[in-house]
Amino acid sequence: MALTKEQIAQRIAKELKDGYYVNLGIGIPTLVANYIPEGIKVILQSENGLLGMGPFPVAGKESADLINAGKQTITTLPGSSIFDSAMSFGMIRAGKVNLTVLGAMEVSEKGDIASWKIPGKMVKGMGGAMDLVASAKNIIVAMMHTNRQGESKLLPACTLPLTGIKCIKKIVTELAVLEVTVNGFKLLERAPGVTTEEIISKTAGKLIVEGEIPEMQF
Amino acid sequence: MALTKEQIAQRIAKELKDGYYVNLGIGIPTLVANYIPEGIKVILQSENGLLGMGPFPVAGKESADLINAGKQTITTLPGSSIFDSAMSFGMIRAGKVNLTVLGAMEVSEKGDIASWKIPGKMVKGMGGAMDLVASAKNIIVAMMHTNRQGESKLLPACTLPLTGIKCIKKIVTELAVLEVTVNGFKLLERAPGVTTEEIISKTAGKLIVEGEIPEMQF
Amino acid sequence: MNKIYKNADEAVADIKDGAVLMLGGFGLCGIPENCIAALVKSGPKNLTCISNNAGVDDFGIGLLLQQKQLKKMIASYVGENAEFERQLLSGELEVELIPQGTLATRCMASGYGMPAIYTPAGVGTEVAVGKESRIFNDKEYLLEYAFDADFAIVKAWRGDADGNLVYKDTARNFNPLMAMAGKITIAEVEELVPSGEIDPNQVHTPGIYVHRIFQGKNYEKRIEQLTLTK
Amino acid sequence: MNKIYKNADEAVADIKDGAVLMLGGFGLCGIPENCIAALVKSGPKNLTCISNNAGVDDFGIGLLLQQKQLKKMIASYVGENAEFERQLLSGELEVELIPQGTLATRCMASGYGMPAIYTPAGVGTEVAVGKESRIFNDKEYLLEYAFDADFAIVKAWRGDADGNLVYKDTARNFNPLMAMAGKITIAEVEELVPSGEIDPNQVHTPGIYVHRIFQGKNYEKRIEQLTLTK
Repeated sequence: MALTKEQIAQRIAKELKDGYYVNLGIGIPTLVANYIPEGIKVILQSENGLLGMGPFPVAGKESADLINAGKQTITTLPGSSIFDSAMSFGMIRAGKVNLTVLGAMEVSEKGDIASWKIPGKMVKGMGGAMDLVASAKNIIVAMMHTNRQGESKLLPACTLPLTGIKCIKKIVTELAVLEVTVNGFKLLERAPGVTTEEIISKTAGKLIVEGEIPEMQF
Repeated sequence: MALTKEQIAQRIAKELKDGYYVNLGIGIPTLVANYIPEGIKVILQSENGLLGMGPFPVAGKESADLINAGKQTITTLPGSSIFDSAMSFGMIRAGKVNLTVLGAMEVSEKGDIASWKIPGKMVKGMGGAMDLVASAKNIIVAMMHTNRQGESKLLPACTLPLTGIKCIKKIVTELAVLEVTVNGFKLLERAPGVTTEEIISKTAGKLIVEGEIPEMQF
Repeated sequence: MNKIYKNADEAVADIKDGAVLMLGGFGLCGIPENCIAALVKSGPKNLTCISNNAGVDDFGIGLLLQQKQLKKMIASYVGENAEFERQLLSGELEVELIPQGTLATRCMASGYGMPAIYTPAGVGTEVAVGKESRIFNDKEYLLEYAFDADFAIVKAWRGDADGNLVYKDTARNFNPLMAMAGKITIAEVEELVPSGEIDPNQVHTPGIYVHRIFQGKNYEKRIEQLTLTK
Repeated sequence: MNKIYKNADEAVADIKDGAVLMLGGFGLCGIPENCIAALVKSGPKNLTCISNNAGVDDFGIGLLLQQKQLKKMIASYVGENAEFERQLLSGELEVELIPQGTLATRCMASGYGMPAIYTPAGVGTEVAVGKESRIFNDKEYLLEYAFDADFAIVKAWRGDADGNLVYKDTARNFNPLMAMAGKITIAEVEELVPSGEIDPNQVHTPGIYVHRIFQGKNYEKRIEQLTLTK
């Protein structure tokens, strides 16, 4: 069975380690915050200038002055800190953020990512995505394996305008966990009940399948 | 009569304008703070990270955590702000400080300054002087016209290692006020009772003397 | 020395057609509401606006768009705005999109007197086209130039007569960076206090960067995405 | 996650011979007294110290000099220290002098992930020898590289369990910049408080930059130039 979006987030959450500073993009990545493993502390960075992002506020406690990069009302936590946008991207650029999770339209077998622009459609802008992908040492993409037309989003080369090059390390889709290696996508895990054949058929870029591919554990 | 050090400071203080942010170096420049004209507000910057430097503390009110760039205990004033050394030199580099006053060993007719190093003697370092002279838009040098050997400190070219080039705009010595122009030192004012001839004889660099040179007013 | 202005109208009165403005804020958070309203009233045209976002249709920079006061928008993300899209597609409005961190750092560079900075953001993408790039420690960086503005217009929580500013929560965002980058910097604050009331250690923007300050009024502080824990 | 260390001895225990250290402070103001004492005790040799100054004979970095633990000193001003002068003249100690603003900005560049910065400081002087220079807007700048350190050792007034730091008055100086530039950053604080006690808006160094923190003791906080209004 293909994973739900929540399950993709849940699988990504298993990559978190105690003390990690993590930047979560909009969409599925945001859901990762709901699955932080018990017993570890993970500090969420929001690139508009906050470390230690807390949950959404309860009604009546919202503040227009306290939002995340998705412009949602949020809260701080004990140990939070606030800073300006230059320092925020400074710590990202300096590699101080341990893990970045973001969505994508396409990922290439070289680790290139396209996520911000579709020619012919209104372009909203890259926001902080180009800074994040160019700087982060450890980037996981959370996305569907195929687009709405059923075409693979894991490609030999991206067809859409790029957000960054050779930067994606790992991809978690509804079907699989894949690592980007110098030789292409390496299949690490299958979603429970999903066959290796299905993943092969839906992956357009070079896919390395070595030995028995285990099912994801939750 | 040649000016005292206090009078040099007093003359420089006349260059201050309301709302000026000013950085004063160690020595005679520091004395300028004692002669800020009535009715104007001047904000002193100390490059170790303070805007709005106040007077020395009264006994018992000194704090090891509050010093100026000369490492003297000082105080803050209402409206003071504290920042790190990068921002401090950032505002200097960005030309936000309106006037810098500093001492010198030599100044050339091109506006070069030597102030930090004497070959063969222990070199203590340039501190913030190179940043200040390379960045400030408006620099006044406060110094004696001649050195202890009676040799002019206003030279065709500096003989000592440089602190910065083509940066000094004005010089106030115990004998004269001089402007650095593209054609050399231009004599603007004489100290009361000091003759133009004495200034000419003690200035080794090219000196422009046009018309009657007025005496300084205090 | 007097940096205190009576109100937004007075503070923006000399902003003329063709001016280059920086406007603080992220989305609708920390935007200079009073100054935007005063600019809608005073009506300069052909403005270039540098701001992370372009507001929504009926708030923030969207209000300047409604009045067709903008010639060019420099931002990192411009969604959430139908009128923006219409003007862009019709060619009335020019847009330059810049990665968010690059935008922030180019403002800071100006305030720090650094003519240019190196950033890896955009390497290998269309953002890099025509730009100088350079390898440091085996990684490629783009050279991006500092930018300044005729007027930087920022919003702070508190300010004093010396122009010192303190921001609240994530309404800080681009405000301190743009405050440093204005040839003339105008700060509107929710509360203007006498000098001495702000602890020097807690000043976010030192007054040296701020030329005009006034206490704003009737802050709406609209929330763009109200999201609650149920 | 635990960043809290028991004391300076524990925090500096893995600093070995040949390490490159940054030490915060300006003169004797805001120096990490406890860590310096612990380093004197643990005794690593051939250290490279990056710090604005080199302390005085019997305090600050001067204590490391007394024990001949330094191979190289990188600073902007090294007066006030006879033992320093002796070691320098005898060739025991190597010294690199850097303009103060360049030193500060090279630390910040590291913390901001910028590989190099441009500054006009030193143009036309011996500081420029061998360095790349470039003209921007008719002004010449030197390219100066970011530097980092194996360990950045800083002193703050208050800190919390998350590593957030707040500095007091001009004891701030280089501390926040060096805190950002350490591969491992050690912060000693006068008061270590539980997370939540420091207002997020008043944090000077966000905890992400700080790896180890401990509450120091017996701060002497020596005054270098006691100057009083009579």
